[in-house]
Amino acid sequence: MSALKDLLNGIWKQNPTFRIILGMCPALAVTNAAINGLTMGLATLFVLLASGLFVSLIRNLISSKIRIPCYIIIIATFVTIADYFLAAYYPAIHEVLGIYVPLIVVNCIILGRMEAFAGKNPIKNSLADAFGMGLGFTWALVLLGAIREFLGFGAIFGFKILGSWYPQMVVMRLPTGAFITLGLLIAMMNIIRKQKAEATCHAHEGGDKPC
Amino acid sequence: MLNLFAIFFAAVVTENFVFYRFLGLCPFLAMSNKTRTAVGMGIAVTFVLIVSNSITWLLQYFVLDKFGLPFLQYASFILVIASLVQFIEMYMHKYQAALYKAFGIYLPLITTNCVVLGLVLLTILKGYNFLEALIFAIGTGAGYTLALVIMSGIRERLDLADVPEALKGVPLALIITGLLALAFGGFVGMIK
Amino acid sequence: MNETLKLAITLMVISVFSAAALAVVYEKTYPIIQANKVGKLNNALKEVLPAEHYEEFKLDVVNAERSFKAFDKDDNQTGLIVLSPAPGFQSVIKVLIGIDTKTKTVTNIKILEHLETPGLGSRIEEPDFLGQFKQQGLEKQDFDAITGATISSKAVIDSVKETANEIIKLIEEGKI
Amino acid sequence: MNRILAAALVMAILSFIFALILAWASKKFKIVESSKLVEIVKVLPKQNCGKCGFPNCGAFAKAIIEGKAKYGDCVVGGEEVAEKIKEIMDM
Repeated sequence: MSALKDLLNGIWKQNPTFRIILGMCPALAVTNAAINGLTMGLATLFVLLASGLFVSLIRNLISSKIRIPCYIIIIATFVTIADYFLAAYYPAIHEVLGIYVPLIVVNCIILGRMEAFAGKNPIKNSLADAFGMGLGFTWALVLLGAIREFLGFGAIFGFKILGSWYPQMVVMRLPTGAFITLGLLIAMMNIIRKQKAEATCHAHEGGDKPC
Repeated sequence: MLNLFAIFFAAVVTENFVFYRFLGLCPFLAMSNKTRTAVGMGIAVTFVLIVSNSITWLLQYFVLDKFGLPFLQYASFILVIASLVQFIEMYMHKYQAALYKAFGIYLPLITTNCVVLGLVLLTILKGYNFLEALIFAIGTGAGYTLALVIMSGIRERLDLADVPEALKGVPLALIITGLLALAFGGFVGMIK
Repeated sequence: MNETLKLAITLMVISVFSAAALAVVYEKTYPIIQANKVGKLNNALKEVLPAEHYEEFKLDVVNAERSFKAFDKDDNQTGLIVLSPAPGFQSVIKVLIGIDTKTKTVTNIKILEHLETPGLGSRIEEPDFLGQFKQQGLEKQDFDAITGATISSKAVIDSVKETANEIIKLIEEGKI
Repeated sequence: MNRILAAALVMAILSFIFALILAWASKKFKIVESSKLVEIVKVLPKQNCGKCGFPNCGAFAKAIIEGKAKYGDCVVGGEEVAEKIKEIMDM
């Protein structure tokens, strides 16, 4: 069931934000609130799925020389179509999505996945990978958004948690807060991953041999 | 003339694309560990910025606006940028083989480098004329290279320091970028 | 030679296909989007300066993209509304400014359109920021910006100050 | 309807121009791998002695281009062959 492996791969082992470190621009720019992280993540998930499907469909037709221009045009086309579709039929959502649209076109994770995966694998796996990466990207953004919103506004998803006594850390709303929060988050992930690796290694080696 | 200098100075310092607008971060984090690759990436991106900004400016005002095709903006701009990146990829493969190998995936990723698309869209948004657009592109390229070089200088020194295991590499780079963003924040408002 | 030809054709096919798809979607959605915009504008006009009906007219003030006269039930003019674009942090902020021609003060302002960063720049839509412009004449010059969204809020403040002052002066000179 | 044609035409012309530029560039920046191979082999002593660790001089030349072998590995050729290979590679 390699498709399932591709799916889980994107959510934890190869998480786009914490492991592959791609898609940084949208991840840092809009995650000053959890709801923004969620919206950005889901919008990216949609475009990842749509372009993943299309790219893997025509992967044999495109010669490697011009694969990049072709992939990126497909992505840009899907994003523009989604933008106009939402503006016409769901204007309220479109208003919230406003700035995310151009940010999706330049989202490195999408072209990164097309280049690394969808362009080389059958449709089933490409969709699984796209879905996994989309989910991985979404929960990473929501976590980052929640932390920054909690420290910056004293609320999560808009619900006030810390009362007015809490001196809101304005830095968390600004670029500096985003960079430092994500840096510490990735460091934490590294620690978790290292411990887990050591734990499994000791389990196999009977605990005496160094890992 | 002053206005042109103001645009250039804003693009380099006060509204630096990395520290102020959050753009171009993927290659920035990846390519800023060695000064040589940092300068190489800076120059490559600056070349793409200048040429693509000029072409997209002409494309917007003489094609898209004239024939009423606003929906083509993203697709056509991206086509211009992607082709230019493919061009520079071939050039570097031939003449700068070492740098080409050092860039790896990050060379094609200049296509999605938010700085490039961010710049061309911002140029149209601000309604710059051709000369202003050119200065804006050069300033942004210089600003991006400046950010890369500062970052690589710091990271090369930090390679010698004994950094905790978990912080090595990207986490530390992110924290440094955060502090640099704070420092660059001091310049905001210098340009009225 | 044929190898590069094959490349050119693939690229062209994909570009043409994407252009056609975009054009079709645009043709179908453009009228609907315009209808949405008009609907949104009418609601905004009512919010900024409630009136019986509005009439668009050409006003040669520099940053007045569009301007409307507001009339009450028995058809005399109660005020006018101006749509003025202000360059924000990363997008153009379209500000609707309502001016009562009798008292020569700003009745209310509303942000019609913007693409500022959500949670930061987008806070220019919050009532307490917009509230500070209500019932302000020429005399009030300093308005407070929003922390973390200086560029966006200052853009709105400058646009309101410049446009409103210019129009109020025109009213005083009896040009409008 | 004409908007669709106009859009398709604009993108077609644009992609055609860039395809031409890329085609010209790929010719101009062509990495001449094969011709270097021939030149290196010409310079080698061609004894196929295998002292360099490769079955024959052709394999050794190929390894040089791929960076898998050092210029001085050709023991029979010695210094001046290494020098000539360096010239060809830096050309």
